[in-house]
Amino acid sequence: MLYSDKVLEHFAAPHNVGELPDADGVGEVGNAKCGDIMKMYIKVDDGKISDVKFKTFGCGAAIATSSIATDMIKGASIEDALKLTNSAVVEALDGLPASKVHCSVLAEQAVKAALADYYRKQGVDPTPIVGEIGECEACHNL
Amino acid sequence: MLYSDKVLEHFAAPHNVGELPDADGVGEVGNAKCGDIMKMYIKVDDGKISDVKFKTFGCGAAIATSSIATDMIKGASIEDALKLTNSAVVEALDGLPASKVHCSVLAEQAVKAALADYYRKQGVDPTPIVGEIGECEACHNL
Amino acid sequence: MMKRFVYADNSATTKISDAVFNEMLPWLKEGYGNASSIYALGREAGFAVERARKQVADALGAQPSEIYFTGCGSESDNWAVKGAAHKLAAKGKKHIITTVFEHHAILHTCQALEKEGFEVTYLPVYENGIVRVQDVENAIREDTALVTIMYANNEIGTIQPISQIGALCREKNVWFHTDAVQAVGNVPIDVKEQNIDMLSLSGHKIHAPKGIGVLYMKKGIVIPNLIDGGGQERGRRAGTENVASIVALGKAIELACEDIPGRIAKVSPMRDKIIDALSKIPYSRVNGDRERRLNGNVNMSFIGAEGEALLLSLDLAGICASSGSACTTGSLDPSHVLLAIGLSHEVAHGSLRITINEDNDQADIDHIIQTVPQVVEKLRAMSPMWED
Amino acid sequence: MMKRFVYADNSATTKISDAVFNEMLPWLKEGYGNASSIYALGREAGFAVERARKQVADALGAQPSEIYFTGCGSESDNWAVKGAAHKLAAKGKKHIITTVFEHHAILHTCQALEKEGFEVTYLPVYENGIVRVQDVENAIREDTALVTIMYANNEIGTIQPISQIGALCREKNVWFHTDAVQAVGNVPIDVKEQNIDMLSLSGHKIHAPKGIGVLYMKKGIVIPNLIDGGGQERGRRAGTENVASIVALGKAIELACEDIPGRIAKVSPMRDKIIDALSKIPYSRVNGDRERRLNGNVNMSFIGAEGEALLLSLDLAGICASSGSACTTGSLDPSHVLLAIGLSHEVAHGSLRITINEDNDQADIDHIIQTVPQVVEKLRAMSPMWED
Ligand SMILES: Cc1ncc(COP(=O)(O)O)c(C=O)c1O
Ligand SMILES: Cc1ncc(COP(=O)(O)O)c(C=O)c1O
Ligand code: FES
Ligand code: FES
Repeated sequence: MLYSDKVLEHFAAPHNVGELPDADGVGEVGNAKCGDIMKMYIKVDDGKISDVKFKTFGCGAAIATSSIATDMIKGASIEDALKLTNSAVVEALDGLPASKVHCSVLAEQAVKAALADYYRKQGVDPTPIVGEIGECEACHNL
Repeated sequence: MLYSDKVLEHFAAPHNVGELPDADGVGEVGNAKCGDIMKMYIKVDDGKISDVKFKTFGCGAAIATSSIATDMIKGASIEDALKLTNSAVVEALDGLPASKVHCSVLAEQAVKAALADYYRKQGVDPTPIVGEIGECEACHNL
Repeated sequence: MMKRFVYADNSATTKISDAVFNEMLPWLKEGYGNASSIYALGREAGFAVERARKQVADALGAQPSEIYFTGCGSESDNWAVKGAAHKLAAKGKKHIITTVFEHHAILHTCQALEKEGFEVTYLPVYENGIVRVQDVENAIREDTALVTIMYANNEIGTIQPISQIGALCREKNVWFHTDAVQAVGNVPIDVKEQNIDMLSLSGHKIHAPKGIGVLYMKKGIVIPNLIDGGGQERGRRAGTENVASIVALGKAIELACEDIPGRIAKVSPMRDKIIDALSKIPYSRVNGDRERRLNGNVNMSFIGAEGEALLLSLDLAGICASSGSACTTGSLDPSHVLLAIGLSHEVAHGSLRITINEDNDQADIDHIIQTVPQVVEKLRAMSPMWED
Repeated sequence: MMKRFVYADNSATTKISDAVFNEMLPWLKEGYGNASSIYALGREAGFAVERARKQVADALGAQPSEIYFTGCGSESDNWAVKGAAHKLAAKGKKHIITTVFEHHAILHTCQALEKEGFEVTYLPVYENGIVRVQDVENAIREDTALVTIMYANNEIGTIQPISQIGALCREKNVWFHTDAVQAVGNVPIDVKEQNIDMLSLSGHKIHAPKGIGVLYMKKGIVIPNLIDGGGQERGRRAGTENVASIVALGKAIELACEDIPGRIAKVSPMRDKIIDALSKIPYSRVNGDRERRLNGNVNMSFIGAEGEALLLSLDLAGICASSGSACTTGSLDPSHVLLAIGLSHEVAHGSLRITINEDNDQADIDHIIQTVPQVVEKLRAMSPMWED
């Protein structure tokens, strides 16, 4: 399991761990059976993600991707946050082992799920904006 | 190919190498195709083998068995020489690798062939005394 | 606090001991001759190989002529099982009996044979991780070629009733192979008394280097070669003899087997201390029989703490441990061994294997006992599913 | 005279070079982690394995993902040939083409496959020891699964027309494997340019330790595993990674391939000097093509001097050489390679292989040139068939 130094750094001291009691959007993806669950809390101010926290049950890569994904959207506009892709997450971590790429998918989905929840709370149907949040492929293969 | 020190000693400095121009008996066994030929010369005085020499084309074990077999019959009575077995030769050499036991058979046969020749020269039919000198088993398997 | 380094993954691999290293070194350097060569440099290598063969035979109660050196434990397993299957298929015997929790070197081999048309019975190992002799007996049929059951499990360390299974197989006239990779040096083994027909072992689990194994085959057992070629290993396993590693394995098994009761007396109290301490963590469980287990094996699950994250956190604290077997890292599946003893996927994901040996000391144990609860706590705090 | 030691059996095995030894040593000692383990000790081992994989790939013009580490050259040969045969048999292709003078790792594998019902064509190699491309072309059929032809012969050192055979197989859409155990480091190899689908090599022929090999498999070639088990080598070759030996092989192949023209320029004149000098011995002959041969290979026959006796006598004079291949010592049969190039049994029995490399110097060569004639003379004098 050849993790990059970046992955290990984020694992060792993950950023933005925790909950936001007054979150504007909360998303949870994954399931315990496959071994990874990510829950993301966002606070939105003026169309910007002013704060973000996460809680994750999962492997080293799941924790590292949660950490870096929250870094990447913190302070960003909602539009930019929506554009976050799993490959951007992988790249920011200097790569992930093949069997761990699904964790980055999970991180992307967690962000989307939190944004979808935010829209829903605003009374807006998130599906046209955020898209369908399916299960990750790796999950289906279990 | 795990040769004992004894085999290597006899190979390095074989005893009784050469020919006896006035031999009373000469025996040759083996064939070039299988890679081993032994020729043994004996001189007989008063029913004793007073001198013996050999020439051998063959592997290390063939040379070592020739050397020790000539040592073992030199000075012995014809009766004792006739009793020389290949296992006595193997034992005297502190053993031989399995694939080389046939060389000791060849040495036994060379002694018998020389004695048979001696009897023949004395006008005695050697077969009842020396027995049939067949080819070595290993040879047949080639 | 100075950072402590505690190696506690001895079932994954062991450090070469100094005694073993010193024994092998000359054969890596000056004694480089080919053991099949006829000149002195080669002959000496050849004798060294034969001395090692004798050491292995002595440790197992076997004859040197029954010992075959291979490239690893996995090769030994493959050779034994595929060889026996193909040999006995010719006599119409196409049924193999094994357990659900064998090492993958056996399981994947059995699955490959199933694709070829063999039938395999995978016996259960129950909650304690121990196969039942009665189940083996019930499974044996007219067309059973081979029973292959591991001596001790590599994840949960449970020791199987090998003597009874051996006796049963002898009585039923079925070949019996055991993967003893984890057992050698930890359990006294006598292949004759225990009626073992074939046995696999691996050097790197007993302080010899990686890349050397042994298959013991009882006299009279003849199976097709896995690796055909030169006349090495009496024509049954080709490849230039790995002299240095063979010498190392000979020395290592001699040392491993010279005082097994002493090792058990020293290591098992440390194991029990860890188990007792970590059992105090809420929502934890011990996996596998507490008594009939390897002297150095701790295997526990902590609900709400994912295994890999546990390991990486322990690594940060200087502790090397594992979760499942090292060779399945990279797979997303939870351990087949833990599922076999009845754990749910969720619980199996949160498991930790600590395997200590006589090189560990009390300070190591204390460091483990202090660190694991903190790490479990930290991960649970980070988990969205956990509520105190 | 001080006794001189001359190692001239480098085709049997080589001495580990200092550079290689120093590279591997840390992985035998402190870096003992399992390369599949997740903690730092394991990760570092994993990275070392991947660096070595890259070194091997670079030396062959391959991708790292096409390199698989095995336990020896024989294993690589067995895996490639048995794997391709079993894979393509499913498509009705049960014909294999090889030569009569392959290494036993190929020949005995082919014979084992014949027993399973495969058909094997053994091409002749003529008096010069070189297979003809036209013969390969003529032998290819609709149902041909694999062509396997060695790159350079281990006994007589003749180099085969691999590029042409590769091009032909690509054109005919037949898989092509080459046993390059003797060629690596002596001949520039580029698997892509030369259309090689699979290639075997072995560490101990290029100053790495014994017990480590490689099988290169072109992307897209998928064959059944020889050794099933854990997920190592991307699930295709089980067994805990032999990190130290893998690292050694990586370094060794890098060094072996960094200046092949330099090696040839240095070694082949020494080879020629030996051949020219020993050719003056009456009733001698050179075996194999004089030009298209490995830079360090001398193979000659001396009628009336039996091979093993020759070797033992040379050993007494401090010279390590061989007759036929080391791994067939112990067999009574004369070399199948020498018979293949038309020698009679009698002549084949009296053959000598001297394999030098860049570690040999002029003094070694002089010692060989002085000693061999004396030894041949001595043995002939002892032979009952020899008359001057
Ligand atoms: C041409 C050839 N192929 C295969 C092998 C086998 O290699 P190994 O001894 O590593 O199994 C050798 C050498 O022994 C060889 O010379
Ligand atoms: C029970 C068991 N069998 C087989 C093996 C395989 O041994 P090796 O890594 O030497 O192939 C291992 C360890 O990896 C093991 O624990
Ligand atoms: S989220 Fe479960 S495996 Fe990908
Ligand atoms: S004498 Fe020819 S092999 Fe025995």
